[in-house]
Amino acid sequence: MTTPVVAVRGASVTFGAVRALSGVDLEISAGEAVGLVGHNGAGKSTIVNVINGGLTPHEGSVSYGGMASGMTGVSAARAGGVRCVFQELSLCSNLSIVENARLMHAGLTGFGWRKRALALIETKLSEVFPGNRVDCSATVGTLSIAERQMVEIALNFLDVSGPPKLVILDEPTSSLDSALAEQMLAHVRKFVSGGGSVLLISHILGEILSTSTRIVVMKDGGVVAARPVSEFTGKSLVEAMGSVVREKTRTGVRTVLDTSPTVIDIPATPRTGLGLKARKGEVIGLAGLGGHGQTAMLLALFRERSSNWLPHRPDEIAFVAGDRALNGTFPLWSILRNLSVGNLGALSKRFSVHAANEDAVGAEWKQKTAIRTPDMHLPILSLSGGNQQKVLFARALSTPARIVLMDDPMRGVDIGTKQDVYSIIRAEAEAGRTFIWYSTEMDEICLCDRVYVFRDGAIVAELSGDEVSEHNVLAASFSGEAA
Amino acid sequence: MTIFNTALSKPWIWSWLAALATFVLTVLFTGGASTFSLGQATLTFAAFSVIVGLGQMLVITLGPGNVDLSVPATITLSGTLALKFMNTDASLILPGLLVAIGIGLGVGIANYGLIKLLRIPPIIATLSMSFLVQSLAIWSNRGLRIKPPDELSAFTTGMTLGIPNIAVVGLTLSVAIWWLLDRSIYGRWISAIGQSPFAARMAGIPVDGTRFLTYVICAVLAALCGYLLACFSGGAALNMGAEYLLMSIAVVVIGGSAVAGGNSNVPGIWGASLFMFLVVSMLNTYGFGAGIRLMLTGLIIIAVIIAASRRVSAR
Amino acid sequence: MKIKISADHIRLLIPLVSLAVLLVAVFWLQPRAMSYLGLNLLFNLAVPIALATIAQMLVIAVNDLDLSIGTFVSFAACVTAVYMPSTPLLGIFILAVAIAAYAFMGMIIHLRDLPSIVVTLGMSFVWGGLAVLILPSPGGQAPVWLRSMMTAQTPIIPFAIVASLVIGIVAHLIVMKSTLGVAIRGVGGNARSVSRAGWSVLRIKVAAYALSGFFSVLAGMALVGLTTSADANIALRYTLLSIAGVILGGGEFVGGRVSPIGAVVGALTLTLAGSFLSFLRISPDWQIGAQGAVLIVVLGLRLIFSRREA
Amino acid sequence: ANADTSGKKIALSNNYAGNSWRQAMLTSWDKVTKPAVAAKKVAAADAFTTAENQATEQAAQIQNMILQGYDAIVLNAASPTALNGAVKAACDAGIIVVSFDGIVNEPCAWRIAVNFKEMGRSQVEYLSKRLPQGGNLLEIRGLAGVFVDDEISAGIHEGVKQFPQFKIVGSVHGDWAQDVAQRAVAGVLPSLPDVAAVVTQGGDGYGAAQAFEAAKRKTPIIVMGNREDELQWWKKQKDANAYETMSVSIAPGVSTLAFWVAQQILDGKQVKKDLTVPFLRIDQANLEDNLKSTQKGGVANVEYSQADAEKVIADAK
Ligand SMILES: Nc1ncnc2c1ncn2[C@@H]1O[C@H](COP(=O)(O)OP(=O)(O)OP(=O)(O)O)[C@@H](O)[C@H]1O
Ligand SMILES: Nc1ncnc2c1ncn2[C@@H]1O[C@H](COP(=O)(O)OP(=O)(O)OP(=O)(O)O)[C@@H](O)[C@H]1O
Ligand SMILES: [Mg+2]
Ligand SMILES: [Mg+2]
Repeated sequence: MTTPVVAVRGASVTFGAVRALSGVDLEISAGEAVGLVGHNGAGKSTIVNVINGGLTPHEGSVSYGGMASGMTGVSAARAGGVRCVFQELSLCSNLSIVENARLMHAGLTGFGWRKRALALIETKLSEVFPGNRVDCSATVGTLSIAERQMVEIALNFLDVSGPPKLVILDEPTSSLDSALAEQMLAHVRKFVSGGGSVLLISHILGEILSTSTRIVVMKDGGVVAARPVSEFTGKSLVEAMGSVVREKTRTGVRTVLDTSPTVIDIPATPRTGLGLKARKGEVIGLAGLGGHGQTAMLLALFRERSSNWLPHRPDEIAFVAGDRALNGTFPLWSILRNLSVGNLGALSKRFSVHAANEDAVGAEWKQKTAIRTPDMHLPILSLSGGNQQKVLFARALSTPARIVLMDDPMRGVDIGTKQDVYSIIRAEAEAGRTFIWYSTEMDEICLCDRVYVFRDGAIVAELSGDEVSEHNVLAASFSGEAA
Repeated sequence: MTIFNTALSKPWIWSWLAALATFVLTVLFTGGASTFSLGQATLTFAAFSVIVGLGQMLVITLGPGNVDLSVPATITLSGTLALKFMNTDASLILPGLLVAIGIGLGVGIANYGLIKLLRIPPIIATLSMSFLVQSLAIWSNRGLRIKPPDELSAFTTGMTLGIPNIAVVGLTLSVAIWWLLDRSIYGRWISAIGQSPFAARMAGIPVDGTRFLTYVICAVLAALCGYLLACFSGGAALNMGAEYLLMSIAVVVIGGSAVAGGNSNVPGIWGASLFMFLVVSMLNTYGFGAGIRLMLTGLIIIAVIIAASRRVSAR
Repeated sequence: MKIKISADHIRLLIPLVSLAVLLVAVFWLQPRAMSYLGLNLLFNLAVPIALATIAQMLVIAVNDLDLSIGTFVSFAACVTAVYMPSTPLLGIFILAVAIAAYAFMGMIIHLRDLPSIVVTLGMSFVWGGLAVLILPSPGGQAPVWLRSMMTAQTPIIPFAIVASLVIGIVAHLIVMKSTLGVAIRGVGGNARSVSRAGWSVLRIKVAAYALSGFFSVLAGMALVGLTTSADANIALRYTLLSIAGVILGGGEFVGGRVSPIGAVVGALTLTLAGSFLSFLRISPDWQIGAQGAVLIVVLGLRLIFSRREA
Repeated sequence: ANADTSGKKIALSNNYAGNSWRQAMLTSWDKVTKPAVAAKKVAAADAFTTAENQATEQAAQIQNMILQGYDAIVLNAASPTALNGAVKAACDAGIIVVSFDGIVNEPCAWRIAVNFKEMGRSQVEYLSKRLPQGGNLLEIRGLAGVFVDDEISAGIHEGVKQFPQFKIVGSVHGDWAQDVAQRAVAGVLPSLPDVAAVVTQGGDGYGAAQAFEAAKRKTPIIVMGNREDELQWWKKQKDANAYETMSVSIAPGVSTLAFWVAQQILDGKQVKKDLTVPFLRIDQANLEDNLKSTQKGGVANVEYSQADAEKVIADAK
């Protein structure tokens, strides 16, 4: 057997009381696409950090192919040809794309590096995402979240002083719509067939099954299965992760809705396209390609219905953020405080927050959304990405809000929890709450009662009942282009 | 041992230890004879720093870039106008207090108006406002010193059970602010805004309302300090607030509040205020010249902050 | 190549327009200012402020804030005035040590994860104390070469303008064009990703602080060249002025968004705002307040543009 | 007069307006120059104050005055040296510069100086008469690094050398601000032995008295600084227990003397570059008179007329 590109042996990592990794072995050879799956908090991002050199395992070792085994740390990993697209976007938003490339690639030196970098990026970006419209001389901060993700992926595949040997992709498609995701996966396959290797992490099992050559399943900090892709089916993969597959629960058109009162009514205008209407108890989907105005619509709806000056009535509206770091979590706070902040009024007696009430609500939602933590008083940042997202979910659902806006809230949430949350949403809708749900995942869109498709900031189609299908949504999303 | 460790993990403990050490060093100079009187003087003068420091702390908690530089001018204006209004008449003590509070309200509203309406960064907005307020103080009284009513003067310089009245006022206000920060919804709100205003907005927090209230509270506390200080020192002077610009910021940060916002604590303000008074007294007592004294003050501040930082990395 | 109007351009446009408006107002009030001598008198004291503003900008670029610039510039001025004329080598040595101290301060701030405001607040006392020790009462003397440099008669364009241009361009090359500049701004934007890319954030921060110290020293020397002597309190107001200059020039407190040219223009604008007031002849009672009002108006101008930007 | 000054413009460059002394100075300027302008003695007498007490800001102000075409600049300087560049530029532009109180040492400027050293020394001399056997002194200084502070303090130390029966047991900086002085004194007082007298730089006396009272210490002889509240306090003590002290400071109205001197120079008079004015001293005997003529809450003051100025100029010859 050839020397592996990277070999992790017996790696263990603990964070305080949490054992994030316990004796994990993982080897990746050239020409291999390893799919890594597991529930939220299974330790996937932790092993990424170990391979990447950012985290030194407390036990065990990491070695990079062809390198002296003593070397560790970020620079050793980079010298070993390891590149990494992190779960949270990690470009400097104040710098231009070219400058970010300079920071990422030490080889980009000398006179005229800006020009060279620009040419390299433009080529690579159109290689990975053919037909993209990203302006490569722009500042990262002006890009949409999907564009940033695309740029970060392209930057890591860049060949400056030697091609990358191993590219780690930690949930790279979470902010990409399905078309872009497919482009990226195609590039991964091409890269792997050309002798490169990839470690792909995703909660969308279809991606893993279609792209990997080998799948590694993690559970609670350990590897529970590692076999070639041919030995897995979707069902067996889910079972290996420790969840049960449930049948899709689309219950057909709920006729009762036509009589219930309207809670949101946005009239049609030339700029925003068709109008948007939502009734009590409805689950409304906002679909379309990423970054075509769905988030802006949700933000506008929220701002319209909550005051920036006076205390907010929590029974009116709540918001579940998708971009955790930007508009979701409060990094200095505990999990509990992050959860309870949405509805402090209800937890208070005589204007002061009642600790016992707060703890009770925390315990309830920890159980309901299966937040994986030993103690709700730990800092929010000790949670894995997906678990943080669950806290944001619980924050909104624990309020009595009549309308819940969701900005792609399932980003990075594992299958098991997703299914739990879907059923909570269903039940809450039945009880009379209205959900406005922007999602980049077709499965989720198909769970909605009614779907509005966005294109270029405007609503171009309304689909309801049996019209809601992947085919119709895609057709509407691309309607402009076809014409 | 555990108690010891928990104590050491509190961000405010270091300012208290520093205050204690300087106190002991100062008292040792006289062989312990000055303990009581130094204690009283320290409590009195620290209380003024505490009162302005509390307001500044709330503002600083609002996040990076938030600070109120109009504190000194507000102190001056409220002292000047309140004393001018009372004109040594004891029956006007309460209305005079209302005048001071009204000035605080006005300055706070104007500060936030500039920040919000003209989107001027708070540092610059409050600095500009302080020039305007200072001008107003000059124009209104041209620096003439009017005495406070005797009763008020007696109260501010007096003691209750051996504790200076000013310290009692400072303590009462501290408890109120502590409650606001630690227990009330408002405290959660400012902490959330300090960490991420955008996330706070999306969590349903009335960001502008909260920030507005915070700037107003800060200005009102400064005005209150001006009122008390002018009565305590027997009349308002145009430069009476100058001291409190750096002081109000210093006591907040030395007290262990996170300067990046989102985290704050009241006991630290007291520790730092006592310390800031004592360190000058100590260096004066030992007879250092101005140059050495300034240098040592700076080095001691840095030493305290480095000692406090060990806690973070050890955790 | 097509020219795109980006947010960065608009950022720079705001201070430039403020400066132009003020300049027109000053010329209108005082036509005499529209001359070689007049421009020099209007702007020569802006040169040290511009240098101090660049120093502050370098610190702000890594998401820190320096409250000690005023006292540090005073200290540098005292060293220059006391040692440079008679024992230049000693003077240069002390200033070099001071720059090293600045770099060390950056190191401590990073290693211990300290709030820069507190450390620099503490250091401001230290520099102030050292300045008083070196120069207990005002005095000292500018070295001849420095004096003649700062009062040089450049052809056609007054020295003050030439110097500001040079400062702006040099700072632009360092901060916006060089790799170190990219790294410094990168640390301000996202320190974690910079370190993940294999950089030492510590070294970058130390470099930023050292550069900042260097520009502050230049500010102190330029100041002495203009005033001919120093005192321990000579530049205290530079702390707030430099922060205002950076902000006015389109910089932001967090996120590594800074503009060196904007900072220099900001410094010029603030200086000019003071002159504008002198020429207005306001009643002494309100002269201080008017300074506040001018600051408000100049910064309020940004609003018009940021609305357009949005 | 050799020349006509009715077309000449004079500017006052002031660096600080934040205390009652400076306010009295500005008021005196106003009171004297307004009639002078009305009587066409000069064309203009404008006062300018900087926002922050900073030499660099004042230097810019002076440079602006050059551009504004003033014929003379009357200057109370933030620093005796740091304005030299700007003052030199003004002189080069043919402008008369007259500095007072805070004087500048650029040779081309005129100086109306108070002998600050003597002001400090005379305090100790006075005390030597009151306390022949000497005693402990507490010194309250002004702002570190400022010329006036250094001078007065040097004078006091000279006085102690001359009268070695006195010993300075404590020295604090009160920054010429009453509350800072009070704070600083209260901080050292507990650790000081018996203090026989307090020597000051003006305006800190009342704060010191308060600090002694708060610490329940015997009130020493506190040298006052001509503020009305100090004089009031002194009067009250005098009436109650025959308390005796003296008060000394420079009169804010010296700005008007500088104004007239500038006018005389513009008029073509030969004036020596260095003039001195006496400081204003109040003693036990003339306390009541001075108190009567001092505005409530203000500073004891004298304003000068053109004739006074001519006399000062003639005396200096
Ligand atoms: N800095 C930290 N401090 C404390 N605990 C941590 C820290 N980082 C991770 N953990 C814990 O380690 C465990 C593994 O986290 P990790 O981020 O690797 O999960 P993951 O598999 O990537 O999950 P997800 O799919 O949600 O991204 C989690 O239980 C998490 O709470
Ligand atoms: N879609 C978005 N995603 C992330 N951040 C956003 C988005 N839209 C706006 N922001 C950020 O939110 C912040 C606040 O924006 P904005 O000025 O619209 O606030 P606002 O709360 O609406 O204020 P006001 O009520 O006064 O209009 C800005 O920093 C902006 O960049
Ligand atoms: Mg993860
Ligand atoms: Mg808005």
